[in-house]
Amino acid sequence: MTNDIAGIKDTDVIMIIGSDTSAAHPVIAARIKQAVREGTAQLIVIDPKKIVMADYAKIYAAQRPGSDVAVLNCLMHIIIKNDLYNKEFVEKRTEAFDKLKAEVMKDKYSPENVEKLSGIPAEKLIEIAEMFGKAETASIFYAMGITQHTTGTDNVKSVANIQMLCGNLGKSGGGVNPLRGQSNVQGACDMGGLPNVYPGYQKVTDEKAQEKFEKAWGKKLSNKVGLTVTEMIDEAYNGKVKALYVMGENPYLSDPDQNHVIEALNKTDFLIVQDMFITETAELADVVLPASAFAEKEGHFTNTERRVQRLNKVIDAPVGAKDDWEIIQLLAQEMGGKWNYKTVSDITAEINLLTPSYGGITWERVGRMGLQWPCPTETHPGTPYLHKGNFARGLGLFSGIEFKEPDELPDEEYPLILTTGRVLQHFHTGTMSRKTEGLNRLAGPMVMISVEDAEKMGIGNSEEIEILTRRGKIKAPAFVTKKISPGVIYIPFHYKESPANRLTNPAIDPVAKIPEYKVCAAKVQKIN
Amino acid sequence: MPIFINGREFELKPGETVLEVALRNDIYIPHLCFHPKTGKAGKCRACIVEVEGRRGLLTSCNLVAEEGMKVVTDSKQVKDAQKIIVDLILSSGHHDCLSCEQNGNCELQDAAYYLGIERPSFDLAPAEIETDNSSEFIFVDRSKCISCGRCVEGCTRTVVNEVLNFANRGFETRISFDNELPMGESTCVQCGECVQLCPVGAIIDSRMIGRGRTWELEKVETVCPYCGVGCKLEMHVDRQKNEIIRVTGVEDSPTNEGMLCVKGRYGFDFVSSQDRITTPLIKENGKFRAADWAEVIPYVGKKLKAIKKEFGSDAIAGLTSAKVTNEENFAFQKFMRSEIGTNNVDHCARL
Amino acid sequence: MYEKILKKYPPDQENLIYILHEIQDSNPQNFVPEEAITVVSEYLKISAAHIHGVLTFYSMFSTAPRGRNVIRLCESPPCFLKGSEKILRKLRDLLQVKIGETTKDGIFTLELCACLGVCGNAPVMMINEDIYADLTEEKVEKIIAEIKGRA
Amino acid sequence: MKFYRSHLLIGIDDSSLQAGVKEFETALRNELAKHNLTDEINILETGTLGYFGTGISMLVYPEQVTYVNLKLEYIPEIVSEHFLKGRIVHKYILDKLSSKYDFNYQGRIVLKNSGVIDPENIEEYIGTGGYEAWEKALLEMKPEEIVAEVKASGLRGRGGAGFPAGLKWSFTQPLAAEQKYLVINADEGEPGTFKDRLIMEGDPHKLMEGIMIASYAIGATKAYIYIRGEYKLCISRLRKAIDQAKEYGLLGKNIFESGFDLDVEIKIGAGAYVCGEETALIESMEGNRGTPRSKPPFPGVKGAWQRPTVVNNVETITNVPAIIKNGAEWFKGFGVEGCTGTKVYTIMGDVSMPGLCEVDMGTELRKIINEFGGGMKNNRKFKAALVGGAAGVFLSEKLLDVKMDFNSLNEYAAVLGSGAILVMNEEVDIVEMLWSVIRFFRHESCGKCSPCSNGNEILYKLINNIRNGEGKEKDLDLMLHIAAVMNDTSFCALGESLLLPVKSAIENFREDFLQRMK
Repeated sequence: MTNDIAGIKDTDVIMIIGSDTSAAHPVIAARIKQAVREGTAQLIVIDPKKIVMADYAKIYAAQRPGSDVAVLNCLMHIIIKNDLYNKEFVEKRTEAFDKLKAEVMKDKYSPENVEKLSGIPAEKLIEIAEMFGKAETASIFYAMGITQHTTGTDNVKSVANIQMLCGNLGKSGGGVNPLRGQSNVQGACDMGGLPNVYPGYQKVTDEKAQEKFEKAWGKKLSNKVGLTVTEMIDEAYNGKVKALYVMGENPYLSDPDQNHVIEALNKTDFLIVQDMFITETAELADVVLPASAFAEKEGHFTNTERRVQRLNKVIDAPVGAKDDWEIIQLLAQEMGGKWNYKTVSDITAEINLLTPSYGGITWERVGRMGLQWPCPTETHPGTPYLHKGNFARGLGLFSGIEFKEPDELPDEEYPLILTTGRVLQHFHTGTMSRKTEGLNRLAGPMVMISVEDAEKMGIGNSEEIEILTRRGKIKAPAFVTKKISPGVIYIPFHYKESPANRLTNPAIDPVAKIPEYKVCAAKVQKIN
Repeated sequence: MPIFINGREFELKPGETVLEVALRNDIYIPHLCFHPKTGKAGKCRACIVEVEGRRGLLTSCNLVAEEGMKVVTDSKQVKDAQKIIVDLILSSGHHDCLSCEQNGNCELQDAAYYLGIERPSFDLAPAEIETDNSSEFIFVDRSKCISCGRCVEGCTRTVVNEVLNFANRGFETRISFDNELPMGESTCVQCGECVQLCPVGAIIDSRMIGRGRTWELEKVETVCPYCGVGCKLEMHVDRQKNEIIRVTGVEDSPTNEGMLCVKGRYGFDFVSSQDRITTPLIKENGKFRAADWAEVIPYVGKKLKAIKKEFGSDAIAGLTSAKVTNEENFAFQKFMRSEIGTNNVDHCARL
Repeated sequence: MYEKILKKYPPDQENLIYILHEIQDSNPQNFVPEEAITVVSEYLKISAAHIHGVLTFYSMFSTAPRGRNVIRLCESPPCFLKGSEKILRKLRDLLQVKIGETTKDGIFTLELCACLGVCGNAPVMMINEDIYADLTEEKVEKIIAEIKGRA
Repeated sequence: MKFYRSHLLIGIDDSSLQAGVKEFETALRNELAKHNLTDEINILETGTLGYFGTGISMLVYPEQVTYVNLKLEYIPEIVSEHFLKGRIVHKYILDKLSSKYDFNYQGRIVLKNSGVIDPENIEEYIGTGGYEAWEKALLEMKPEEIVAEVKASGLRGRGGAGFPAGLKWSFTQPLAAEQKYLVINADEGEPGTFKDRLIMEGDPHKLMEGIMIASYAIGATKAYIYIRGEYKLCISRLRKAIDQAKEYGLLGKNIFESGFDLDVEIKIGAGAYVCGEETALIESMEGNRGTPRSKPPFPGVKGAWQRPTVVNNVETITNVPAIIKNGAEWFKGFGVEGCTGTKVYTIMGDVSMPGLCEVDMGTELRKIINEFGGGMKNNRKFKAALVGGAAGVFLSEKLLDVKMDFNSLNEYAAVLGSGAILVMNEEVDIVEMLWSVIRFFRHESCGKCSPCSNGNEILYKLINNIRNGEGKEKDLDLMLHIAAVMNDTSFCALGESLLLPVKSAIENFREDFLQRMK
């Protein structure tokens, strides 16, 4: 998030697009609902499902999955046409406005034409654009509904475009606000858990950065960008990745095209899984290393608003399990590394030293309420919202983004669009949440299908049906509802007994390498 | 100029109420409906005080503190009236401290103790005890409800789920879920905000029942391991048993302001699950066998070294985790980069 | 079936009480049924909990089916002074119901209410929209018989 | 215009409707037609004539005689004797206590037209000089001048608390707000009180005119009348009055081309006494449970939808047109110092002629009961009067000479309240009456604050015990103590209410209680 959670109080219009906020980020949803209820903000929700947040929205629109760029370009089309954009911001703080204009002002993005592309009525698009454009401060919240597309990068850039256009960056209550889906996904990225960057997003291809880390770690380092998770699976499948070390992840259920994943994992020579449980992935491992749980250790998580917060040891880990960092250190020492961390805080100190944005977030300073990065020095108070005064690169760069269709569209054989996501009661692949029986009783596998489609096929509520795509087939009970548009079905991906990712399309975004979980062609059939 | 409470001087912050000034300075005034989050309600009327120059008794929870104000919280008149008020509340339900989970953490108990009320004097308690155990994680005992309204306020204005409200009126007033449905059948999402706000034992975590007195549990703050919001939570721990008994949200956290979701509050069985792995495992002939650390580390090291030697560093890849700490992520990528010698490190940020 | 009523009012919370009155008045059993709460909740964008809270607060509303004729006998001091207890006993005898109950034939529900503002002619009762004043036991008998006859 | 020899005013109100007045009217018209009197005798429907226990009644002008307890079978006799032959049929008229019905004897301001004009016809109201005050206010006076005039008149709120109306307006008048509201409290729920109903049934346009003037004075462009759901006839008459006023350009946009807009809307309640409390009333208007809000902020600053809102009682506002028309000095000619104007009292219980009267503030209670209530029914001995509604005081005979105004009653720890006077004779047991009063408050407590809901419940249990012969003398002290704590600590006036009746009943009629303990 460019902005902080508390800033929700300062916004006038909130747009949620591609986020089932009350299911996946309930507490942020509560903050947004508070703002709506107190009358400080008006809410726009754009989502193929009529999610709970739609009940609080002034305007709700259901777009056809995969049409986000068209929708966002159309909104900008109307905002520019009706002269509602922030000219001062555009002039002083951005560049390449011409490029944006050249794209979005195409007739293709007129409300009438985008109505055809997205299914959102032209009047509604105009209404949304007017409300958004006229707001003093507007913020956009999104999640995987924006990113998990072959056009995910385009989608994100379009969100940035509209926020620059309306001058909604660099101030409290505005912002481009991706809601991060896991407790420390922000921290994992910040810490260089990515194939192209060292901690603090210092590029592995940058000689200076390479030099800095080589010096710090006393080792020669590679300047070749590594493989992303989807590429690792592909390369394992192709026999190029021989060993895979998986710590606290479950690609068996979380990665697209499950059958392909299983084959790939089986093809590795050596699979190490480090986890609390024998996950579906661990079943396939050669070695399993028992790790302690979050409540059994110290350290920090960085949340979606870049706030670094302390984990304290609550209870003792089971005898035999070790903290992940201890295991890693043992392996490093075994590999010949001269590692000598005595406590977690020794690592924190190294992070402070090597990660500029974390420079001032020392063990001692974090305190009960944490600190928001960037926080470069020990006297810096932290940064609630980014881009105040100027962008990291100086001027904000507009880009003209052309609308592209998803990789796989419905056809005669697979007439429905399948989209996947989460439910409130469960988390990711269920490794943690499904161990609580009560949560299982509250929410089990299901496929959400519109009343219209269900009636057409004679499917009753709770009836178990088959869902098929070109990649595979699963069974799940039907949840027949008015809350989803005809032609679209939705399946949560938490359940190993009805694994949605057996069905999903592994086609990825060319830049971010994110698979297109939110759109693929599917069909459903009754079980006889 | 300061404010005077019981003759002592206190500084006041703009907008503060008399009750807030008093509580901030450890002067106890009985109060049952006020909560910093849900604010003044003026419902219980137990927080009455006297103010020099003002007529009658005033509720301190909605009395804005003014400079020079002279407040008395413990005069005979105040305490006599408080005694009747609290005694009536205590008499109006089945408040049985011996068996109550909130014993030791009950604001009604605190008020009664302060006023020297040993047992209820009035015959007001309902004939029957009315409980609702239809909800997976939350237990409701309406005969302990004092209609303070915090849960209603919290459900309506804080988490804005709008499931809880008052039904009926007068002495018959009671809390209701939707249109008087059993809690488990209502639209309640079991975020537990009502549990956290309840001053008595009327709405409690069903799973803490019988698992420890409040004073036996140690509280430790940490961060929720589920989604990326990073809610601060407080775990109530039985040290002897090494078990998490219950979880509450940290009220002064700027991230979640005390709120949690059903996973964050109730989804912790995995920590003490029987399925936890407690020893390293090595697969032999398609089956896992237990190993110890002294064996497994060299075993893994040997394998990795061999692959690195034969196929090069880039034949090894690692997935770090969005569910472990910054320090562990740092260590993992450092391991892959400096010890294995590859940038093949990623995690499921995108999935 | 509620569309017609809802359409008369803009979807603002302030119209809730009006809408509930109309729904109850149009219901042959003189109450606001559960499904109406859902419909109104969607229309006004307010929670079922809120509507239920309002419904159970005001004494004119009922969430349970009632007779076609709701008798509301005033129990306030002026009517009490003029013998409303006697009238109540008479009504209970005639209808064979307790307070709050509906006769088996579904014609009457007997309720007590607070002052109806016709105290000059106490004791008073209201049957649906009509006021019956200066009640005597004989008069009550006649009134009940007449309504029964009509039904 | 047609000239009639006689005008017959037939009172249409809830009780006459119940007695079959419509049927009577039709029969009367037929009978007059039969005698070819239709062009000579004019029948007018009017609001209540102000008599109770008198069934169908009819006032005949110019003779100014009133027929009461009329029955269908009397029609031929009255028509042939009186309207044909000009001989009053004395056996059917109300001739005793004639002073009560001499409206000149009563100092009528708010009820001046009640029972005289057709309340459903705006022209009749205009014919009495109606809406002249509105024209004067809007075209000749500045809002602050109106506020000053009302302030100078000494008009005090007639809802019970007696807060000076002009002063209340003066808090809201100067506030610069996008929207202000005037709200008329017509949620008349105090047991024994029905004055507002009679005003609204009998002269709705006078209330409308008062609303217009008050709205203009405080700068409200929207006024609401919050009326209890049970007052069906009032609601329909007010609706008609609003429609007619709109038709005549007295309401709406740019009234009299002054640039002032005003819209009046009716909001109905659904049965909750507590909604007579102004903040609870506002909550109810907004579509919520009618529980009171904490003050401050006062409604005058933050009321309905958080905007400045003046809430006034029906009777209060109905006084306003006359004040504007005739001036504050004229108004001060009625009543006593500190309590100017008239007051409408409702008299009921064990009196000969239950009904209402409008007399000067400061009139003695004894006089009201004897002259306007017709004295004790069947010449029974007076025992007590519950004055001021259920939240009032049980007065014993010793206090019968008290002057009925806010200040004088205060001296006796009593209240004027809503002006209800419930008279009890020697046979009445005060224990029973107090039981009934407590039962009422227990039923109407809103449940928001604990002293009121729990306090009422325990008082009800205690009085039940006494009633059942299980009470002890110390219970009386406990009741007094609880009622006092309720009075000191409750959220709103409802919880404070029981202290006066409990205290006065126990103190003035202790014997009745002790009797039950023997």
